[in-house]
Amino acid sequence: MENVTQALQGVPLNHYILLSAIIFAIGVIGVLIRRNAIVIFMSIELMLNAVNLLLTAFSVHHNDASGQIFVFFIMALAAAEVAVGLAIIVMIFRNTNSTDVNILNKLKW
Amino acid sequence: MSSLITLSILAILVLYLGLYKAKNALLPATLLGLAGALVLAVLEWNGGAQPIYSGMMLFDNFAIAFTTICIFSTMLILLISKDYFESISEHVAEYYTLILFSLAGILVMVSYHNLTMLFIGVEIMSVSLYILAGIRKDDFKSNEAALKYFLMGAFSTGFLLFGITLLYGATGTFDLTQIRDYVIANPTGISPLFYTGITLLIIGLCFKVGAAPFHFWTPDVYEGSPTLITAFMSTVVKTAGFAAFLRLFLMCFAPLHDFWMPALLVISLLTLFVGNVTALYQHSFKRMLAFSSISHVGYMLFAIVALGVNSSNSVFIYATAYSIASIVAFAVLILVKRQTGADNFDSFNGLAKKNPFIAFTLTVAMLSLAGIPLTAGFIGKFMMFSTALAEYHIWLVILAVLNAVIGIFYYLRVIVAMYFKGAERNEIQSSSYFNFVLGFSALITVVIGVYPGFISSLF
Amino acid sequence: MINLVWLVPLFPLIGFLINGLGRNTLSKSVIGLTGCLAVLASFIVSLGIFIELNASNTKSFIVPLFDWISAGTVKIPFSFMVDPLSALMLLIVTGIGFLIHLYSTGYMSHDAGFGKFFSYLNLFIFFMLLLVLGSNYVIMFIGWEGVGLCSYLLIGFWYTNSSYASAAKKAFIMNRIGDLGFLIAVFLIFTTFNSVEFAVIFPQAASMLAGDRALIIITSLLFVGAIGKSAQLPLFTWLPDAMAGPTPVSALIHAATMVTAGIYMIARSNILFTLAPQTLHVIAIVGLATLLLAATIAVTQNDIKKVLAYSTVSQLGYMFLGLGVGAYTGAFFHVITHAFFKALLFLGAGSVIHAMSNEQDMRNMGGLKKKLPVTFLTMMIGTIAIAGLPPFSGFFSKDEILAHVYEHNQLFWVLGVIGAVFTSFYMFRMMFLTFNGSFRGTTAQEHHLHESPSSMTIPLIVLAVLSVIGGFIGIPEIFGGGHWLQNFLSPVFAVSAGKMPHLTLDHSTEFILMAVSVAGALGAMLFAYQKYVKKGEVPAEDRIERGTLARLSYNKYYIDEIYASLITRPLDSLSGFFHKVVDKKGIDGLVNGFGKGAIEASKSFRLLQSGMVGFYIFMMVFGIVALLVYSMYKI
Amino acid sequence: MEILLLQIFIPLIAAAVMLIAGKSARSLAGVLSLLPLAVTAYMYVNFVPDASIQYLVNLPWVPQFGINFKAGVDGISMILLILTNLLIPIIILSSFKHEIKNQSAFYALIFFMQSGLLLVFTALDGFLFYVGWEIALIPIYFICALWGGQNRIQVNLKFFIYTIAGSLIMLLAIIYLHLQTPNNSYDIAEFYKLNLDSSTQGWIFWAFFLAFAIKMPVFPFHTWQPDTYTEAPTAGTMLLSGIMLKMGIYGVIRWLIPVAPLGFHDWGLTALVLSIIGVVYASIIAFTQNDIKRLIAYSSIAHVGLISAGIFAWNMQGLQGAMIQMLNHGINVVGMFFVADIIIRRMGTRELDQLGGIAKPAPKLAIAFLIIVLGTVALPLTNGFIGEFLLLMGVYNYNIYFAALAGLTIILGAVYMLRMYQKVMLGVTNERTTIFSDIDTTEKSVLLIVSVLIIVIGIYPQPILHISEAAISNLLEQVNQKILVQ
Repeated sequence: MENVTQALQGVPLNHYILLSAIIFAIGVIGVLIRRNAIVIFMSIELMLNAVNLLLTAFSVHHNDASGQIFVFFIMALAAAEVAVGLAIIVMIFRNTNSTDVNILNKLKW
Repeated sequence: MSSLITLSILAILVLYLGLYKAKNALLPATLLGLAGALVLAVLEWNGGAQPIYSGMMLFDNFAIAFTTICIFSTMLILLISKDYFESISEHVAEYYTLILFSLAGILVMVSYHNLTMLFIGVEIMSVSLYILAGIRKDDFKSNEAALKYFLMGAFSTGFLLFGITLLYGATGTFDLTQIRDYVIANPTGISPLFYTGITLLIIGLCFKVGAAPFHFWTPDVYEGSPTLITAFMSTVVKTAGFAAFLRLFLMCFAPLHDFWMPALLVISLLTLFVGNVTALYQHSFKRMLAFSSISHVGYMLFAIVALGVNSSNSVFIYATAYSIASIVAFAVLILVKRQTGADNFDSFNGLAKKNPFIAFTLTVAMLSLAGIPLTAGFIGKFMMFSTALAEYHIWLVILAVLNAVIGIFYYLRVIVAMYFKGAERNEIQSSSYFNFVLGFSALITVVIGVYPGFISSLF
Repeated sequence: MINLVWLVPLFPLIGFLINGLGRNTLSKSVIGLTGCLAVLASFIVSLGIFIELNASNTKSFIVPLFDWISAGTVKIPFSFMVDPLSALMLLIVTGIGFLIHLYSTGYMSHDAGFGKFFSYLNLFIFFMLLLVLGSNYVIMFIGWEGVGLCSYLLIGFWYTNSSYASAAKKAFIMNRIGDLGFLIAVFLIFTTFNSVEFAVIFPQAASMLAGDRALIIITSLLFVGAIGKSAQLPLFTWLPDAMAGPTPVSALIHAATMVTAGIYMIARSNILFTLAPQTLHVIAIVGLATLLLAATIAVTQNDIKKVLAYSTVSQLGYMFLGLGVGAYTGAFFHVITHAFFKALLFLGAGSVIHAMSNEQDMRNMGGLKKKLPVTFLTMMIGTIAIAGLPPFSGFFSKDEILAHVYEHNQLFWVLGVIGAVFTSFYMFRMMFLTFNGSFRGTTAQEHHLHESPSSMTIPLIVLAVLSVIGGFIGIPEIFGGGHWLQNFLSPVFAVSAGKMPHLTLDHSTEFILMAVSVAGALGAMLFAYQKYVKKGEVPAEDRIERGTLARLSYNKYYIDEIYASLITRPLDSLSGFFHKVVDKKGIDGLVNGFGKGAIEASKSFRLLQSGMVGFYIFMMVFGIVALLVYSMYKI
Repeated sequence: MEILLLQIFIPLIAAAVMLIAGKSARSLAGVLSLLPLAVTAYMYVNFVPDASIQYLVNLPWVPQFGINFKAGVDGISMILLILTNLLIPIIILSSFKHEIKNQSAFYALIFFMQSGLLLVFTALDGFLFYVGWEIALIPIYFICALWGGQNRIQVNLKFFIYTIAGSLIMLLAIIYLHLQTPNNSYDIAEFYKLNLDSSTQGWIFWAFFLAFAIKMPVFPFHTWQPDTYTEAPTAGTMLLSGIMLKMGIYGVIRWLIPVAPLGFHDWGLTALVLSIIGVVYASIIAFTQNDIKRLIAYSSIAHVGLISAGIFAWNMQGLQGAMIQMLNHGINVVGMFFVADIIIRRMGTRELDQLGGIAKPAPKLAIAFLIIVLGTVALPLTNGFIGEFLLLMGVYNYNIYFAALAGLTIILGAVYMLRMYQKVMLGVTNERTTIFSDIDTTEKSVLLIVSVLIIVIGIYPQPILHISEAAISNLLEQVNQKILVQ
């Protein structure tokens, strides 16, 4: 474990930041360009995971456990969100037979 | 802190009451529990609060004040839910439970002392609301509202989290006090991560309160959700969002005022214009209220733009005034919609002739929202303007005045419809619960407007 | 008696109140009696004042009543001034006023508005007395505007005729144009002298240099006021129209008293004018122009009252000419004599009209000599007097003015005499057309012809006597007279006289001048006799084409039409333009534009809310990117 | 008990009484409206006409913001108290002829507004002033929009929004001033003491001016007014024109100029010019108006323009003229609208073209109307003359050419007023007007009061001029001192 930590600490922090930023951006772009609710949802999860990764990296960098604890919180709450989110999507699929987000545009103007 | 615990237990209790089909006990139990939580919160006033739960939360006067108003507003909203939930669904207990859970999240949001708790509070609140928005499962509008709210909410949560992470990266802590210490200790050498973190937090929080250009979900969700839920979202949730926003900036970021202020200034103006101008040309009263709520966010942002000793006070009064007036507006909307089946402005025609009392309370509410003196709304606007002027944001305030004028236009439309337009209509059935809520809210609105002293000196 | 001067205006005021309140309840005889007695009482008090003043060594008294306006340094007392000028004017106003009231009891006896008429007349006398008595310009201004009001009310007395009502309005508005000049003059007087009291201003002014700029402006503005009130060019057109009022009104207001207020005011302020020779020059020219213009119009008019009206304008022109050349006494002398003979002529004309059942066109008269002997005789006296034939009153006053004019400017004198010739012609034309020849009216009118009742003829006779002997108060030196009037008024004009060159005409020149003007007047009379009695000519019908000059004169040089197209109509179009274009479209359009703009903005703004989640997220990301870029810069 | 509090709150209580009065609201309103007048009479009797502030009330209201309920009466306020409390009974009396739906609400709103007006006229605290300013607006909006004519909704919306836009800007100025005071107070005395630089004062000036100019209204902020006057019910028009627009004038005297003397020094000329343009412009428009209410509305713009010009000339005559003219204009315009109302009610039309000859069937009305017209055209010995004389003199002292221009009102006023009088009262009757019935007792009593006031003030104005003299000269001194120091 010690070795792993040291090995990880050997990687410059900036790389982590960059990587997470890229993953996060991919997630954002995914949300931006996809129309399927499930895919969008997955992209959001990707964003959250980018955050998780970064948190962990910072946690190691600062040698502080709270960052990693935070990751657990995120995961737990993301799970809750997934449950609710999927339920909503299912509900909509039942009503519209589609998961295309742009089909739902009754509420506008 | 006992009120948070009370609430959580209450929520579960209510859920069980629902399981045992004790429908008639739901509302009294909820109200009683809320009243208890309210009392417990108030009792801690001026208790010389210290961070509790390992520094995760701080139940100071700020938190107590916002807790109080949030619980209080919730009570008012639940009072008018008497027959409402029954009419749209058979799972009434879930409503109460979800609202209570959401309220618990809100309590966390207003009293956090650690960014973790901010996140948790926001999520508890949001997840409950996602469900509440879509609770009318067969209603397309409700579905759409839920989906939009959920997708965009989750999306914005990502930014909130990223922001928190970057702050953590820069400071190595989630604790507000320590973050503040970090800012104070490094007046010059603050990490770029920290700045980016602030920006991302602004984005996340702006989404939660519905500030432009992150407001797009608001009108649609407000329109699509069941009216009572909309009432809850636009009052209690919004208040909580601001409390969280303000708490963070007041505690941590105040010294970096120069960095984030211009951005918020622009956001605030944008919000004002988007909210007011769009509200102008709405046919649906409910949708108009949604846009008006966006515009009020613009005013409340003043307090953060011109961050100072008076900020919390201003936001508190503004939020109180706004919440109470909105509750009246939504309550009347429910009554009108129940009778006419529509929520456009025309449904209000001739209301004053049939129900002068309801019309009068709605008039008071509208005047309050418009910021006319002798109503609480005026005191709120007045304080916002004072706060902003104290920091010499003269142009901001002048543009805000312009917006206030636009605002008066659409608030008056309701009054015009009620008093000056005739229509054949029957008397609206309004229960004593409604009458109580309407009368009481109007009374509070006027009392605060006439004698703001007792509420304006809290902090 | 002088201390009781406040009684003088009080009586008519009481008369006004009694008649005004009791106009529907009191009987006609009570009303007539109240009206006449009120003025008679004033006359008696005035007489007492006159006698006392004549005997007294002090020639100027101020009688304060109360503080009227006081704002900062402006203190305007309500007080009266009694001096020879006002004392004389009091006599004229109340004396002639009384006669005309008396006359009116007969003339108006059949009118439904009898009570109203008397209350207005009394009110007029009240305001006229205020004008005369005021010890400062503001009180004078009260009277000044008050008489304008009464003039308005009385011209429009028969208001159901809308052209009468329009005439009344015209009179009031034209007067108001002058009043504005007066008002601004008052302000300027106040800033120049720090007071509006005559007694304070005049001594101060006396020490100023001639040609002082302030004085020139003040006097010009005062003169503007006089132009309006005394119907001079270019504001004279209201006076002929004012004949719409009942004839006693024309006699009292539009001949004897109100219209001479301008002369009174200038005479009152003589020192200011003396020190503003430029203004005087303008006054002389305006007076001259007016007198010629009006005289040339009068020669072709067929309405008996219109002839007299233009004659009044013309005579007023003489007075201004006199003032303009510094003949203050002469001008005021003419005010007095004119009051006698013109009141007489109007009342006579009234008597004719009364007899002719309200017919005013001379073309339908003729041969009334026999039927109306008293009227004819008295009017003939008046005509001779106005024509300036000795020894009737008009001769003395007119020649005094002309003598001064000659010395001032000989061309003016020539023109003045031409005016006198015209005067003589049109007056005799009027007399001959009315009283000579054969009757040209309808038979119904002929049957109705009768001499007027004694309540109307007595004033005629009294005025005729005054017209005959009135001139004797100012017999000039060359006839061995002491010129009592000049002596009596000398305290008023003393300072001015000291600053003006004295009349230095030698007696022979003066005689020649008189001879020329008398000869001219006689010649004109004979010409008229030839034309209208011998040849029996009657003026042409309206539809018949006239020669250019005659047409110009007959149509009053189209001045009303010119005013209409130069002032009234452009103003009306301007009004429409302001209202419809500037106000509605321009300013209000801008105001509404804000509202409309907001609504339009709203219409397009709300389209942003497209309902598409994708678009929402795109906008959000756009905002996020903008914010991030901002923070990049800021870090 | 502070007498001033009584003065301010009696109408409020009266408003509450109205709401529960039901059927007897009308007569009760008549009686209750006399109470404030009685209080004013008492205050007038005990008033010492010096420059001091009397009947001072100073209660803490929102102490942490420096807001106090501070109100008092000096000569300037006194005149406006008289104006308000004198006219309200007349206005209420004049409304007796109308069948008013829901009359208790109607009278309650009038009383409510009266309280607001009294607050405005006595407030010595910026916040209080603003509150009064707005709460006078709400009732009149409802009065006009509920009991008004065809276009009332549209027109009143504009009126409301327009005026409130102006007043919000004023609110900013008040808050700004408050923030500049050393001890963060809203006290007007503290505002007076401020020494801001002249560019700041310029902004303050415009912020206040906008609010007041819209209220009065001064050209070019007047376009709401003719429409609103035309559409409002008569009582509403009377309230608006008789009392409410005086809020603007009073504001200029009490707040605008003393608070921003240097701003006034820099910009007063502009305001003066606008006022004078308004005089001529509105008069010319009035020439060809065919709607009797609209005509009076434009005439009111002209008259108010003159008042405002007199104030911006800023000297004793102009100010005193403005003070007395406020009273006079109130009386005259109320009388004028009342006569218009009598005619409109009887004839069912506001078009001048359809009227004429009314003097014959209604001689009493003709006399009263004539007196009011004469008062309006400022004939000497009527109240209007005193005011316009002093005002023009004030303007004259500023600049002779301005006086000549503003003085055109003397002529132009006569033109349109006499035209109106002629078109309505004179000429021959037509088939509509022959059956015109003369005024009855209620109408007679209203017109009698108005006519008597017009003449009495015209003959003996000194008691009224005397009330405000000391206060005005004190104010004048204070402002001039500040400008001089600069």
